Amino acid sequence: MELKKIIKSRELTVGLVMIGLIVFFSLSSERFLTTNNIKNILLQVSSIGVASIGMTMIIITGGIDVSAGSILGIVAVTLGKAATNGFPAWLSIILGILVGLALGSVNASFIALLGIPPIIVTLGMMSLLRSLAYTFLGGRWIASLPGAVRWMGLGKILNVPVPIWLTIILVAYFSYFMRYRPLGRYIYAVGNSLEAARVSGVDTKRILFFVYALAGLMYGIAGAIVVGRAGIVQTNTGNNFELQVIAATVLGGTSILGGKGTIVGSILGSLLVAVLSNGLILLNVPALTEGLIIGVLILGSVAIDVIKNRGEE
Amino acid sequence: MMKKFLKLMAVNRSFFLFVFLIGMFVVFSFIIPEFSTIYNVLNMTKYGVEIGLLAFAETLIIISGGGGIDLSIGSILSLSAMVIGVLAGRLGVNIVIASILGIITGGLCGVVNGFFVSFLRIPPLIVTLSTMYVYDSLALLIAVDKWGNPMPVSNFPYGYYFIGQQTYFNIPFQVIAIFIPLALMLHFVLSKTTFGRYLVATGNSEVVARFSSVPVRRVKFTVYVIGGFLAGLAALIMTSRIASARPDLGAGLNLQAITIAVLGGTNIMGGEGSILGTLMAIVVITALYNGLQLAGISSIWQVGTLGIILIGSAIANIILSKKFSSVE
Amino acid sequence: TYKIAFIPKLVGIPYFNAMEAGGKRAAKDLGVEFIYTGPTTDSVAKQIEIIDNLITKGVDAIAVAPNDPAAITPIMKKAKEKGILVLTSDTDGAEGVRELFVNQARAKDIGYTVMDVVAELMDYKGKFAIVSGGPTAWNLNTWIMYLQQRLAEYPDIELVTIRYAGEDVQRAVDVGLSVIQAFPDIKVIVGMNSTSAPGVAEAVELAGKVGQIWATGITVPSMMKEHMKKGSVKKFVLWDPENLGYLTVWAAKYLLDGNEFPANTPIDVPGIDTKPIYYPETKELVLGPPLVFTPENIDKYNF
Amino acid sequence: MDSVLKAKKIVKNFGGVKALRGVDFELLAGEVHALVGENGAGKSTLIKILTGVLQPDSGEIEYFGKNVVLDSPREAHELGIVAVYQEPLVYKHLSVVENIFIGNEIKKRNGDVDWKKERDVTRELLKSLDIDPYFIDEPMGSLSTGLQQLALIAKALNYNAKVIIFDEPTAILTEHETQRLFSIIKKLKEKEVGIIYISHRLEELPQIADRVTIMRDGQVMGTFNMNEINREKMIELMAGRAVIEEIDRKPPKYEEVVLEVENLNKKGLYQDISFKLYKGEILGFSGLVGAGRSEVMQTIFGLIKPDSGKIKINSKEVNIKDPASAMNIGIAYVPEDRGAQGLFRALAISFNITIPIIDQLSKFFGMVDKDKEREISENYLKWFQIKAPSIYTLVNNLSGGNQQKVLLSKWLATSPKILILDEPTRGVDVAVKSQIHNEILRLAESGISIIIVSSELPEIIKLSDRVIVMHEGRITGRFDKKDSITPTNLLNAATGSRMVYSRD
Ligand SMILES: Nc1ncnc2c1ncn2[C@@H]1O[C@H](COP(=O)(O)OP(=O)(O)OP(=O)(O)O)[C@@H](O)[C@H]1O
Ligand SMILES: Nc1ncnc2c1ncn2[C@@H]1O[C@H](COP(=O)(O)OP(=O)(O)OP(=O)(O)O)[C@@H](O)[C@H]1O
Ligand SMILES: [Mg+2]
Ligand SMILES: [Mg+2]
Repeated sequence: MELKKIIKSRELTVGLVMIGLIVFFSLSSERFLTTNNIKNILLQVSSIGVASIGMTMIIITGGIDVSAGSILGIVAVTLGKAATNGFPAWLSIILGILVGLALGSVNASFIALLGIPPIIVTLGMMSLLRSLAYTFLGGRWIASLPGAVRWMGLGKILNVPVPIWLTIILVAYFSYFMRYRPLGRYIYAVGNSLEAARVSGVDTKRILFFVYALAGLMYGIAGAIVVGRAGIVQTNTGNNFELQVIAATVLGGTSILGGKGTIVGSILGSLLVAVLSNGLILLNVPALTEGLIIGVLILGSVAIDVIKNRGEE
Repeated sequence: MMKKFLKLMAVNRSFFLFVFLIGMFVVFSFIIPEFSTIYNVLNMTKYGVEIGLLAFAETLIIISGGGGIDLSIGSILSLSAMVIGVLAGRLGVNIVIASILGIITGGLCGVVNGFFVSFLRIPPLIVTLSTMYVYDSLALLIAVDKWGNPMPVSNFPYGYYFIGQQTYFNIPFQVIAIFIPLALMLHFVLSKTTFGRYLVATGNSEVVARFSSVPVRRVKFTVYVIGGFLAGLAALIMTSRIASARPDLGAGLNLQAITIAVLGGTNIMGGEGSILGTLMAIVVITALYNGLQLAGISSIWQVGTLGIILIGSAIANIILSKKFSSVE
Repeated sequence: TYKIAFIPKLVGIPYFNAMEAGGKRAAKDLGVEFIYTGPTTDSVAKQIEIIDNLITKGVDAIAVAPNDPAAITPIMKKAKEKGILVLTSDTDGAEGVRELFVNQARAKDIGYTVMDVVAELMDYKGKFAIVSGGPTAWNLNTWIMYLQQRLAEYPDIELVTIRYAGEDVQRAVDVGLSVIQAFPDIKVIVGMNSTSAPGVAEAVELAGKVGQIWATGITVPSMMKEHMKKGSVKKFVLWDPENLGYLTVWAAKYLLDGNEFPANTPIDVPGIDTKPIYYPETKELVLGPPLVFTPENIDKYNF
Repeated sequence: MDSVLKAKKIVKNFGGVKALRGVDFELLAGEVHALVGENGAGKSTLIKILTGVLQPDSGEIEYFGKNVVLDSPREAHELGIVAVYQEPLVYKHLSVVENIFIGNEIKKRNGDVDWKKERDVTRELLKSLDIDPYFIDEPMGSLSTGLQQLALIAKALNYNAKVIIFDEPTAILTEHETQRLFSIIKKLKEKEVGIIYISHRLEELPQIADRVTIMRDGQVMGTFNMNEINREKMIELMAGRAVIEEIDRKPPKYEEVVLEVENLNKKGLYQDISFKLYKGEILGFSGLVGAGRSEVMQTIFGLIKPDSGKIKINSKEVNIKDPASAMNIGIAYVPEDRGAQGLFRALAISFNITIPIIDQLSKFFGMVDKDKEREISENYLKWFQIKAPSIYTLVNNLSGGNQQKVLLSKWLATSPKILILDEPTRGVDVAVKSQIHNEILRLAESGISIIIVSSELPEIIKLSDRVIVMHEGRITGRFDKKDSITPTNLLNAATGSRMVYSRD
């Protein structure tokens, strides 16, 4: 039974396509499968991966969050401003992450408590927060961040970069959470049928609130990683970030209509894109054709998945 | 009377936006002397045209439901524009033929999207995200000049410019001759015809529609193709207006078009929405941007204001409908 | 007083912030009103819309850093017909319509200078790579074109790849890392715009290649100071955008007053420390040659 | 016996619709209390108020003698009140196990969900309903509505509830499952659980109910001991009017074969399906839930592509690739699941009725003829006595039975030659049911060929000229003679013990 499920899953398809790509890239370039390069790819995935934990839950509930990038932007601004205004590094980081949580909770209040559709709330927040980030920065970028503030991006534990640790730990915990904690299950329940969940005695407002607030927290962590890695806070940090996160999530098998999906799938989705864009540079494929190849491969791997499960419904 | 008015505002999105628009006009007219001049009002209309066409496309596509959305619509615009530009400007093809081929390119892009969405049944978000990459990449590739860099094309024959630059009594040609007739036509199709019924049915529930002998696949396919053509047409108008074809012409327009459709009352879950609502949203946003710019407010706060309006109008709507829609 | 507007390619990046600061300073010195407004992304269409609204409002002069040199022609023509003085600054455009192009340095000089810096950093032989911003940025592409032209004069130097990272430092870091991984034997990596240059410098440091690979490029000094300290950057190229902003407003006022520039001789502009030259055949006012920043001079600049 | 649950003077309005006008209702411990009334009488609304899904406009609820306020289903659960609702509420992407346990999980000591125990309990539950629990890990959405309904019943049983409410649980269950359910209800009674049982199958009430409350137009017409009241009296109180007399059926001529199905196969769904349908006949399809009847019908309607086999219309082989082509050759299919397959719930009645024929209602440029649309919709509204303010009322706001009438109208409007009805009287009240039956008979008389799939044996027996029985995807019985169509025969065939033929 379980085996049948795994074989049918999008996760497996995406995983297999990725393995295929990895084999192909390693055969074409001996520099691909090196510790260094694997680290590069994982680092590249980390911020998107952490954010996709929150996004996956949101999309499973049948919602969407296009304000992820803007929240990340405000997190970066807060962190940068705090650090350059004499706050200790650890406090700046925590402050940044808490701002993420707070903004997630604002989304959550509008959506869960007032019942405004998520697309409207998050589109609105996206626009509004962009303007705020710009205003807080006074249009000026923050460079030369003190080294300690960049710990979330540059730090290492046991010689493994902190962002990679964070990604692995968070993904592992929340995968467990989604399967074994009642709250995790309620998230699926809400996405399958809000009415059924309500009638089964699930406090649906609480679940929705939790999901959007938690996503904010994840964007906060992702923001601290991005600032740490880039070392610069731009007025438009996080631009287009939401699209990458949504893409990874949906590519990994989470249904945009809600009700199904896994966090592992989303990580695989973001890895697939990262492996591709890294591999194409290693093969020195002309830059302008990159989009063409990425687009065709994404479409192709999902088409395989759809055809594989033909005749199911 | 007042109650009836407020109730209409609660249930009818277009009316709500209309009232909002009037309010905005009054406020802007008071604080900005140039705003309510006939010249300005007519002049600003042209800035709603291209994004408006894209928003109409998104409206139809989102109504088709099942996560219907087109993230590639801006990229189709870029690619169509480049086709027109390269054919007419670099290869010397007759401008009329180049324009037609450009619009057809848009339609073909829509065919590709529609094929994957309706016949292979791949989620629209994934299809159009992928084709967004592909069309962008193609636009860049055909824009490459002899130095290997993608470069804009701008040597169009002079006659080409009437589409996007001509005005009659200050009314831009593209508004009166293309946009308004098209809006009327789409409104007619969506609200009065059998195709409109099929579209709404499909968007409400694909399964029920299938069981009701609605040609679900054909309907979905068709909206993506219409979307492609509209983007192609927008490309034509835009290249003519700015006298330049660029491979990044449509960048960032997807989300704007979706935002307008949503502001206009299109339900992102499908099955609900109107051309009239979207049209009102276009007018509101165009006037808003114009007013804010004339008021000298930094462009950064234009988007911010849009965000406030989006959430604010949703809250207003909830309050209004709580109060007024249930009482008979 | 004159109303002089400057429309940058986009607002909210350090480069144009510096131009804005220069423009403001000039406005104060010269007693004119300075309007600074632009799109939030490097969008051509939005820029045109903003110019149109400035025309509706009524200003005396409009200076634009166009995102597309041809696309602004119709709107600039309209402005001119309404009796507004139209100029371009930073990037040329609307040729035949605009009254003046305030040029920071000739594109050719910029491309050549960057190539010369690259060559010097690598001791005139070896490989290097370029990470640019958006693939459609007209001026970046023009500079790359001249860079390649100059490259032909260095037979022992090879350009291995050109990649694009948009306006995003984080993305530039990732692309930089991949490029270093792909071509470990490059000696220089060039970031062509404000975000790519610090991004590739960061990548060099992350890859542990400080001392083996030099990062350089075109960007504002504030983004590079830290990297110079860390040793991944020795030299990079720019001009003084604050001076450019100042010169733009100054020149607009000068023309509005009905003056004509003396041809082909260095002009004294009080308030900036270079002597611009006017070329009548192209109606171009050039600020001066591009600046090469080094650890010695970098602390003089605060933008 | 103690009073468990007591509703006092409950009033509930939906906009202008007065759904409940001061209802009093009392449930005692250990009794089965039937609730009957015609469609739209307010039964489901009352249930929803008793479970906290809806809040009353006024009135009080007493639980074990104490006043309670039920603000949400959650509070009702905590008190021990659960329900199986009329419109099945399922999580379609989640497994049966999850469907049963969400909101009521079995937890390990650390608070984790105990999957293993939940699976075990699910198996036990289903076995107690006499169902093979092979599907407990399948997504709920992949099960037939019958199985879904059974799973939801299992879910309700799993709560340690003091009050269990069944809103038409047997509407789509067959005799067999119904009997299982009854024996379980009897066990619950012994445990002093109070049970409210809503049904339109009045004949099953004496078997199971102790008392019955009859509702009409949002009011209670009276509560009786089951042995003090008979069917006729109930109907009289429910309807306030006599039930329509039923037409006599003359046997058809069996001359012209309209539809012929030969060796139809679809892996996993059905095998070797062959049968003929004559002009003007009514062919019944009987079987247990999950026998695959719906799938066969959906294949004929072009919704499922068969692996092999032929479909002939008037002896010519046809390729029915989608419902549109089925409709073109005159086939109409009324699906069993009106929520998921039959109706656009968020749209108007008129939209729903006219969508299959909208092409025929168009004037120039594909424009919909609104006048014709209104005329057709209003005709059906009147003819079926659909309880709705206007044809523009949303389907969502109708009671279950009235929704069913809209569904039938929708397909009758296509004026088909072959009409396939899948559970056509699901959830309609006695009066409407005989109205629908009469209509079916009348249509057959006029030369239309009808296939009727029904889980209700009496319905099949009453209407069918011939009956085909299916079991686990195969045809296990054919009854061509009216007198061979008996409950025993059909049940024997339906349990698949052996192939049963009754042809002479
Ligand atoms: N959400 C709603 N909005 C408006 N009217 C409603 C709504 N729900 C129910 N009604 C109306 O309330 C009345 C009672 O409906 P209810 O569902 O309780 O009937 P019922 O007795 O369960 O009928 P059935 O036997 O057909 O299921 C009906 O007239 C119905 O149209
Ligand atoms: N108890 C069972 N044993 C084996 N297979 C089953 C069982 N229950 C369901 N199935 C499978 O599911 C399919 C059920 O289809 P479906 O329930 O729609 O048939 P049906 O006769 O129309 O039933 P219903 O009365 O619920 O409409 C069968 O073809 C079979 O493959
Ligand atoms: Mg009911
Ligand atoms: Mg069935």
